[in-house]
Formats: sequence, C-alpha cells, structure tokens
Amino acid sequence: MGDQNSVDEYLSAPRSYMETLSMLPSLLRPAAAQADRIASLTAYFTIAALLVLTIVIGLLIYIVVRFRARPGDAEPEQFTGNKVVEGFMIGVPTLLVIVFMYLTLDTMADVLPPDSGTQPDVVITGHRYWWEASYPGTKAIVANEIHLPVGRRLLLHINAADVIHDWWVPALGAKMDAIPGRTNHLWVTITKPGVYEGACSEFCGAQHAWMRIKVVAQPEPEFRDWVARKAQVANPVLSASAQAGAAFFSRQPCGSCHRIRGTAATGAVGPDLTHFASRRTMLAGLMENNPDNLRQWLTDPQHVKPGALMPRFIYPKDSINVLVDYLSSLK
Amino acid sequence: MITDVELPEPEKSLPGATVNSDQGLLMWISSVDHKQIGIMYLLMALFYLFVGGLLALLMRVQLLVPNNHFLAPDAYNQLFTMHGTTMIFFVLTPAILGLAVYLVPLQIGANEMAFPRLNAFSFWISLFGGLLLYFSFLAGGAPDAGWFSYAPLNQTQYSASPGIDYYCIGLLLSGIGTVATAGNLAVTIITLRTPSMQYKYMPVFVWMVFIDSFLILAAFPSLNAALAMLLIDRQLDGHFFNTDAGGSALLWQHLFWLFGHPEVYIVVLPPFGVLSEVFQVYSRKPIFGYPFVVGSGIAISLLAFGVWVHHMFATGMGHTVNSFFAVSSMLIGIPTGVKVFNWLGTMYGGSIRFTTGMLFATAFLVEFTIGGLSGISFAIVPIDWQLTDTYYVVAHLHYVFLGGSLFGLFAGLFYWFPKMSGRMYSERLGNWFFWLFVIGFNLTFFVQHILGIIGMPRRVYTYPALAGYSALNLTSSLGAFLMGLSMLVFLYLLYDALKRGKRAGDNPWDGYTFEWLTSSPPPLKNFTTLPPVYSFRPVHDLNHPEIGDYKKPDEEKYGTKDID
Amino acid sequence: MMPVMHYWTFDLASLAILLALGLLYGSMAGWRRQRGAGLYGAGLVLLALVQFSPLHTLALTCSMSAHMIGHMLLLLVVAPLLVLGLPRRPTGWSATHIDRLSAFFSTAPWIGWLMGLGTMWFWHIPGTYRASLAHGDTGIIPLCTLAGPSTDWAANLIHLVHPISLVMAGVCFAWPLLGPRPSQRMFPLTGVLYLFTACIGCSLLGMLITFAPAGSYYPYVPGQSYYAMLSVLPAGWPAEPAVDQQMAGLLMWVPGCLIYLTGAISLFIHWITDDDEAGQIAPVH
Amino acid sequence: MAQKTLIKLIVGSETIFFLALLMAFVYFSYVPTLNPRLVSRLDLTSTGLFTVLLLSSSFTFWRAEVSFRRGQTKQLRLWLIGTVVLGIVFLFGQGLEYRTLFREQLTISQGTFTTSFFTLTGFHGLHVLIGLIILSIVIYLAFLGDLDDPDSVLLPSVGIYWHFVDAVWAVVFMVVYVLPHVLADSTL
Repeated sequence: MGDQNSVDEYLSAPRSYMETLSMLPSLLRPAAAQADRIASLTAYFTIAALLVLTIVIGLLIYIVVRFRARPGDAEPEQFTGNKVVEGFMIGVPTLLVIVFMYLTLDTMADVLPPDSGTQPDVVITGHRYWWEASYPGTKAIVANEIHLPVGRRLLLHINAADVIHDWWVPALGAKMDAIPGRTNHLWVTITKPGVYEGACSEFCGAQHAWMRIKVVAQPEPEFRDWVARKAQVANPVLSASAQAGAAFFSRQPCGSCHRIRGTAATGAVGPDLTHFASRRTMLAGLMENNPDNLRQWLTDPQHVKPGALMPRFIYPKDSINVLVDYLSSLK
Repeated sequence: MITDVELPEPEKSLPGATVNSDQGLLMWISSVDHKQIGIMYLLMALFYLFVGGLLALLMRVQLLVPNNHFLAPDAYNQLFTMHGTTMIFFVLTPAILGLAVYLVPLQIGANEMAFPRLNAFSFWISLFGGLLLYFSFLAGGAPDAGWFSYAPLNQTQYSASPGIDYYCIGLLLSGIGTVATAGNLAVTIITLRTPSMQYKYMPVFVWMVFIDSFLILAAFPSLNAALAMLLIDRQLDGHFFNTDAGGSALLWQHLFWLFGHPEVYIVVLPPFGVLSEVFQVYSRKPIFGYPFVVGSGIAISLLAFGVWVHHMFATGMGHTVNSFFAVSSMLIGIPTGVKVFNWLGTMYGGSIRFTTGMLFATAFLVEFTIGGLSGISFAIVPIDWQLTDTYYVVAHLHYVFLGGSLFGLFAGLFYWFPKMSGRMYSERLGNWFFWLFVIGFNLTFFVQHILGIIGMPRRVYTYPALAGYSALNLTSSLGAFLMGLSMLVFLYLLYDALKRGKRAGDNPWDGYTFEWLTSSPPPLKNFTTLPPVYSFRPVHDLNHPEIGDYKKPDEEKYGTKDID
Repeated sequence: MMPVMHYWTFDLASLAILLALGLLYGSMAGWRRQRGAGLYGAGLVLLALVQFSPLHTLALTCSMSAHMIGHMLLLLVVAPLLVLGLPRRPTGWSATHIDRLSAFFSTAPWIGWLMGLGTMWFWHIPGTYRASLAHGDTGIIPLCTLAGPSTDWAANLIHLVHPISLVMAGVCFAWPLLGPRPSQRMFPLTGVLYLFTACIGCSLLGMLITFAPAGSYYPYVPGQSYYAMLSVLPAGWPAEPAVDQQMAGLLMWVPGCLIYLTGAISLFIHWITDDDEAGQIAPVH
Repeated sequence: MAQKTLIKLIVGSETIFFLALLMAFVYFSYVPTLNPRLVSRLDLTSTGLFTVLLLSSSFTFWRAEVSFRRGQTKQLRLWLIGTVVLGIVFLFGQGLEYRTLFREQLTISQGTFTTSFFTLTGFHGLHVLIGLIILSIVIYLAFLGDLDDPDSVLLPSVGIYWHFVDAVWAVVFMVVYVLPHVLADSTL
C-alpha cells in the first residue's frame, strides 16, 4: 500500500496557510516541464502588460491633474496630431507584438509537439460528468482519480464520450478539449510528486461544476505497483452483508451501466467500480468517499448530484445498506 | 462669416409627421421617427440591462459561498446562458443601434433615416425576438448551453428542453432586425449627408457606425446560418452538429466565432466613436490623429474576420493553424493600442471638464486597457491553453464588454442626455453613480482574473472550498451588489433629471457636431438650414470662428503636417 | 549561408518576360526616367527573385508553401508595384492605351476583381495546380532552363503562362485602385470594400486548402530530389505534406488577407490626407 | 438610389449566408473523402436542364429592364411573366427532385450529406420563392400601370436580387452537382 500511504501523508501533513495556497490548482505552481514553460511565458507577459498599464495610468493621472479645466481657461491650443508620437504609438506596440509572437511560437513548439503516433500512456475520456482513464497495455481502468508517474514524458490521448469536455490540470500545463469524434493529445512531464487538482473547463451540462480531476503523481515504482493492482480484477474478501450486496448488485440493472471486472457487470456507461473503495472522493470530487455519503447517493442520486446520469432506483433501506457494504469493500 | 445653406426638403413628406404628441403611447408605437426609435432602442437596452443584471446578481448570490444550494444547477445554467445572451444581443447591440439611429441623422445633417419604416420594423422585431427568448422560461426552460451554445450540447439529446429552440428563433429575429438597421444606417450615411459633408468631414462617431454597419452586415449572416442549421438539427432531425450521427462539433464553433469575434468589435466600435466625441468636447480640443482613429477602426474591422480561430486554440487544431491565428490576433492589439494613445493625446494639452460623461470616458481608458491587455494573453497560445474557459476569461470579457463598451455607452448617454431629454442631469448624483459603479465593477471583476489563475473554471454553479476561492468569490459578489446598488442610483438620477432637471440649452457642452445646432430635444424635423461643412467639427467652426478649422489646410486639420 | 541559397535557376523564358517588361516601360516612358520608375524597378527585381531564387526551385519541387509565397508575391506585390510604377506621362502610342485601359477599369472595376480572384482560384484547382509543378517522370523542371533542355512542350507552355497570368491578373486587379490616371481610380472607400471582398474570396480559398484532405494539393513526387536539393535542405524541410499544405492554405488565408488589409488602410490614409480634392478650405471672409 | 444601395448591401450580406451553408456542404461532402454513392443519386441532366431555365430567367429579366427603360409596357409585362414562369418551372423541378430523393429514403435526417444538401438547396429555393412573390407584385404593378416612371428604381432593385438568386444557383449547381463528377473522373 506504499502509494496510498505516501499520498495520504502528503495530504494530511500539517501546513501553513501559504503552503495550502501552494496546493491550489494554479498555473503559477507548475509541477510539470510544460507547465513551467507556460508559467515563465505568463510571467514575461504579465510584466510587459503591467508596464503598459502603468504607462497608460501614469500618463492619464498626469493629464488629469495637469490639464483639468480651471475657471477662466481660454480655448487651449488646437493641435490635431504629431507625427513622432504617432510613430511611437504604432512602433512600440508592433515591437511588443513581434517579441511575443516569437515567444509564443517557441513555447508552443515545446509544450505541445505533434502526436508521435506511439501508444499513449493514458487514454482519458470525458463523460457527463466524470473522467475515465485507461492505461493501454494494461487492463487498468479508473475514474476521476488518475495516477501518473513522475519524471518521464507521457503522451495523453483525450476523447469524449458524449459532449465536449475539457481536461485541465493547471499544475501540469495546457488544457485540452475532449471532443466527441476526435482524439486530441497532450504531453506531460511531471517533475514533482503530489496530488494535483483540475477540473473540466468546457461547459458540458448540468453538473459541469462537479467534474473535477485529481491527478496523483507518484514515483515510477509506486506508479507501476498501482497500475498492476488496478489491472487486477476485484477479488475482495466479502463479509456476509457485502455478499448479499454483491448478489443484489447482480440482480439489479447496475451492471448494465457499471463494470466490476471479475463479475458479470460489464456496463461502460458509468464509472468502472472494480476498485471503487480505493478512491478518496466520489462523484468526480463532489464528496468524500465514505459509506454514509455512498448511502445518501444510492438513496437519491438526483438529490445529491442533480442532472447526473444515474437514475433514482427506489430500493428498500436494507438493500441499500448491503449494497454500500459491498461497494465499500471493493478496494 | 459662414452662411447657412438651405437644407433640401425630402422629396416626399416625412412619414409619421401626422402623428403628434397628443396621441400618447400611440405616438411611440406608431412612430417611424429616428429619434423616437433611437430612444425606444435605448429604453429596450436599459430594460434588458436590468433584467440581465438581475440574473447576474442571482448568480453571484449562488456563488457567494462554496457548495451553495441557493440555486439548482440547471437553474444556474439557464441564468448564465440568459445573462450572456441578453447582455450581448439585447443590451449592447440595441444600445449601440439606438445611439446610432438617434445620432447619425443628426450628425450628418439629415432629417430622417433613409428607410424610416424599415427602421421601425427592425426595432420591433428585435424587441419581439428578445421577448420570445424570455418566453422560454414559461415554455419549459430557458436555453442552458451557454451564450455560444456549443455543439453537441445544443442537440436535443443533450438539451431536451425547448430553450435552445427559443434561443435560435429569438436570435434569428433580432438578428434580422440588426442586419436591417445596419443596412439602413449605411445607406443613410452614404446618401443623406448634408451636401457639403464629405466622408472625411464625418464625425468620428458616424465613421465608427459606418464601419460597424459593414461589420454587422458581414458577421451576422454567419450566425444566422448557424442558427438555421441548429434549428434544422433540432426540429427536422438534421445532423450538422450531431456528433452521434456524423455531424461536426467544430463546424458550429467555426460558424459561431466567425460571427462571435466580429460581434465583440460590433459592440465596441460605436462606443469608440462615442468616446472620441466625448474626449474632444470635454477637453476642448479636436481629436488627436483623426486619420489614425478612423483608420484603426477600419483596420480592426477588417482584422476582425481573420482572428476567430483564437477562440478555439484548445480544440487541438494543430500548430500550423494556431500559430497563424495567434499572430493575426496579436496584430489587433496594434490598432487598439493606437486608439488609446489617440484619446490620451486628445486630452493632453486640453482644458478638461470632468462631467459624469467625461468621468466614464476617463475610467474607460483604464478599464479598456486592462481588458485589452488581458485579451492579448489569449492570443499567446500557451497562456490561452491555461486560461481559456476559466474565470480569467470572465474577467477579460467583462472588462471589454462592460469596461469598454458599456462605459463608452454611459459616457455617451450622459453626454447626449441633455440633447435627448432637453434637461440637465444632476452632476452630484452622476458622481455618486459613477464612483459606485466603477468601484463595484472593479471589485467584481478584477478578482476574477485571480480566480482564473488559481484554477476556477467558468460556468460552474458552485465550487469546492479551496483556499482563496471563498474570499475572492465573496469579494466578487459584494462588488456585484455594489453595481446593483449603483444602478438604482442611476434610475433615480434619470427620474430626478426628467422631473427636476433644469432646461438644457441647445448646446450645453459647446459641442462640435450638428446635433448641437438643433433644439434640445430636437423637433420632429431636425433641421431646416445648415451651415456648409469645411472640417470635421462644423459647429465648432461656427461658434469659434477665431480658431476655425475651416481656415486650415487638410494637413493641419488632420495633424499630418510634416515636422521640419 | 544555408546551402539551399545556392539553388538559383535561370531560365530563358523568365528572362524574356523581364526583358519585355523592361522594354515596355522604356517605350512607354519615352526612354526617360519618370516618377515611379523605382517602384517599377522594384517590381521587376521582385519578379526576378520569385522566378530565379531558390524559392522557385523549392516551389516547383517540394514545398507548397513556397509555391504559395510565390503566388502571393506575384499577384499582390509585384503586380501592384508595376502598376504604381507606370509612367505618369506616357508617350504617344502608350498614352491612348493607358487611357483606354483606365477608362475601361473605371467603368467595370469588377472585371479587375474577377481577374485577380479568378486567376488565384484557377491555379489552385488541383489539376491546374499540379500542371504548374515539376514533373516526376522527366526528372527536371520543364522550362527552357540553362541547366537542361525541355522535353515536354505542353508543360513548358503552362510554366510560361503560370507566372505571366498571375502578374497580368494582379495588374488588372490593381489597376482600378492604383492605375496611372488618378482621376480614373476608384473612390477610395469603394476601394476598401473592393479589397475587403477580395480578401474574403482569398480567405475562402485559403480555408479550403487548409482544411482540404491532406494530399489533395500535394502532388510532389516523394523522395524525388531535383538537383540533389533535398540533401541540402535544413532538418525538417520540406515539412510533412499535410503540414505543408496547411501552411500554404494559412499563408493565403492570414498573411494574404493582411496584404489586402494593408492596402485598404493605406488607401484610406492616403485619401484622407490627400489635398487634391477641391473645396476643402472655406472661403475666409 | 438609396433603395439600390440597400439591396446591394443586403445581397452582400446574403452572399455570406450562402457561403456559410456552402462551406457546411463542402465540409460534409468533400472532407475527408467525397461520397460518390450519394452524389450519383443526384440527377445531373434534369437538374442541369432546370438550371438552364433558371439562368435564362436572368436573361428575360434583363430584357424586361430594357423594355422598362424604353417605356415599352407590353414587352415589359411579357418579359416579366416569362421570368416568373421560368422561376416557377425551376421550383417545380426542385420539387420533383426532392420527391425522387424522398422516395429513395434520402430525407434530411438520413445523414450529413442529405442534411447539408437539403439545407443549401432548400434555402436557395426559399429565395427563389421570395423572388417570385416580389416579381408577382411587380407584375401586378405593371398591369396597374404604376411602372411608367423610367426613373423608378423598383425594377433595377428587384433585378439585383433576382440576378443574385440566379448567381447563387450557378455556384450551388457547380459545387453540388458538377464538381463531384469532375473530381470523381479525374485521377485524383
């Protein structure tokens, strides 16, 4: 359980307010080579922009103070232009534009080179309203909490299952639209282990707000370990009540939308539940993954996350309890 | 001295001349007079401004604290969609058309628009388009896919309520009205200028409206085509944008932004013209670099059609496409920057009177510069990749639409208020309104830049309690309430001015253009005689013959004299 | 200097065109140097560069973007320069022709517009486009080059017609705007519209090329290295066919449009600051 | 004067509208590969015939304008009626074509090709219909004798619109009916 511990430790360590701020999903806290490049370009741009803004405001203040109308003012001198000023007026912005054109083209080429055509490391699919990640070459399929290895250049393929979504983890660099009918790609070289927040940032419907992303970046061995475990089928030791839950799950239509590898449930509409209990949050970041929340969700999904695709099934309380026990044991 | 020339009578009598003020409301409803229609356009814009503002306040209440349950998600989604659609199509567009329809005939020395009935038709169809759009609230749900309604979310299988159908029809109707008014304005400017007014003597505002008309004529068809296709998709089961049946999600984006980006300039160019008038008159100096101001307007409008792809940098179109559009988008920064410095140059060396109109114009310079600069960050593709579709965009577009367009419109509204109503407004109330509005505006939107940078996507009905999110959103909401409050002051100001304002003379600001020659408010027939035009500020020539641009050769009128 | 810069080709046909244009100017100007001769000369130099420089070889053998740059230079830069540089006081025989042409284009400027746009579109029909390139089966650029003999009569004709037609079309396009008879020129604001609509027409073509299926416009023979040129190209050149085609389309779409736009703006600025019109200064009493 | 300018502006605006529809059609039919199966269902010959008729209505209208300028009322009416008849025949032809396609289950919801085909040709047909209505009014006025002022801009203004509608069809016909065959035949 090495990875779980290291991430948990990271999350629960005491932190000062400033450190909490540093955990914000901000483009100014890059944790990947690509994000780094963008952050420094952003810094250059901000400096230039602030400079221009200062000049404009400075001039404006000077003019406002100096040329305020005073009683008895005659008509001021009626000049209409000045070739030197006009030359500067066009020249200086043009110069700035040329500099930033160069920087833009340079950074673009670094951040997002074309798809190399090799097998992607991760395939990410946006669904309403959750993220699916599969790891080609392995059988691992996970939802919303996506683990990635640190220190190597990864190729991400980004798809959508229904409408347009957008993959955005600010600390890892560029965002990329997930568009139905086409495959986009991203390159990511994560430099620091940690947990990085992100969110869908193309409006995709009712629950666009709760389509958050958690990327857990781990050192390569831990990551390998994790993938290996996620690739296995669920084979938990079940308590009696959990066994009843499993039976209930297979009797009900759950399996037509959800998949639990190793059982008869093979649906691909909703999130894969094979290792459901190992996720820290549920419903794409909406709430902590614990039995109470799960019970609430199963009782009335449309109350917990209105607009989500999970229909409300009217089940007796007992059945929901055993279902919760079953799902909670799917580590 | 300059001698007046008789203004030729129109061949046929002015339509609507038989309706008189005794007929009350009927006089307005049946009117084909450009001034009345202009005012109705402005009132429509004001009405929808309050409606759209109310929607925004509801949204800000929902975002006051994290994980709020004040509004259900689908309600919130309808609100922001309606807010955006309303503000762009039913506030800014009618407001600029209203000002243009009111002022263009006055400024070019005409007594009417070229097609007065068409003018009335355009106004009413726009108004009904808006009402139809709002009817969707009663008909099963307002549109909920955002003001640009991306495919395939706009398809029936993802948005089953009839809201988007109403969106299509409402925008098509008002779009027809907008195109017709644009054509009308262009023809008016081409054919009805007082005989001695050459193009190069047109006031900058008229120039901007002229350019704007062509921009509208060229940009709206693309939206209309997209909306027609969307209606066919939704009503006749077509497959233009239905990705499940082979349609293209990107086709919608191309068509929409081919309209959508020029639309930004459509609603910002006439305010540029307004500001050029306001800066001149309140600084008591002619505009600095007239050819540059007008020329950069033309440049902006032509460039407008070559940059729309920058709204799509994150759709994965590849470097070749992205690079070219990055470059063309950055180029727009040049003519825009030129304008800002032209206005500074106009103020420089002047004798500036800080009326409420001038205060808005001055604040505009700062706000619009911020909006323009944050706009450039979207032309820089890698920064766009981080910041597009976040609150940074929300901040940017509000600095452009509000800080740019609306501030300009407010400046114009205060500048021309005495002309339109015949009354002076209270400068004290005007000052209150200005400061409350400006502070509220900056509180609301400046912090949203930061929210975007720290990872908050736009169009979320709620957000997790991450560090910083709560405080910044709270600030933003408080700012919004302050703006709401200031709008009440504005209402009171209008009431106060109409009720108690002292009579305005014909030319209270010592204005430069023809509208200040006629009485305040102007009579049904604007002018009977007009002086000939020898420069771009004929009334200044008339009132200040000792300065007299008319005596100068062109190179001095336009500041293009070579420096020795 | 990059080795590719050594790939200059001189062909007799282009040389003849240049010579003819030069002689034409001489005879029109009465063998005197008139105002604008510099512009005319610049046009000729640029034309020579397009026809002789490595750009030409690249364009014919491996790069669609280079081809596109050539098109744009000929149509939108060389031709307007030639028109602008025409002598203001043409001699005998040419004066009447210039007058006639000016009168013609002032009554029917749309013909100039159609010529400009039509020719541009014509050369981008995949079939005609391919015909204007080098031919893989013969292995040489089919022109009466100094480097080798011609083998294909029809191909030669196309190679002759291609640049001439572009320059001619550009001249027709520019004439209503910049013709040598200022009084016969189009009203500048109409000129802005003329250029804007042309820009839309050009953008459409650019878009089509950009988004056309990769390969529609890429008939270069892969791996065929004329004059062993491929070996001296910098790494990454020529770009992948798909990228190259996109780049060519975008060159026409964006910078192409910017040329029209620059024209429109300078037309406007010149007009507004031009003192030629009568009645601008009021009679001072 | 003003009317003609307005019509020109509206026609310019409409051009962009049709360009948008045309680009959509081109996108769905030519990218990534032409779909010859569907294009081959279109009847090039009969549509070509109707195209010739529509385009000749531009000629008849031009004759009507000439008669109008010369004050030949009778010819004016005849040429105008001729124009309307040609327009109606064209619409009839379009109706026939639609009926054939519908019988083959090629409806607007069959696929992206049909969606964009029917939208493009349908909007053009709508413009023809609007033109016919306007022309009918003009004929009515002609018979009332209201078209006797040779300086009136009514007829030239309607003419701009009618020629525009024909020009649009010429382009649509080339892109939808002719070009696919040319491309399919070429070795490309």
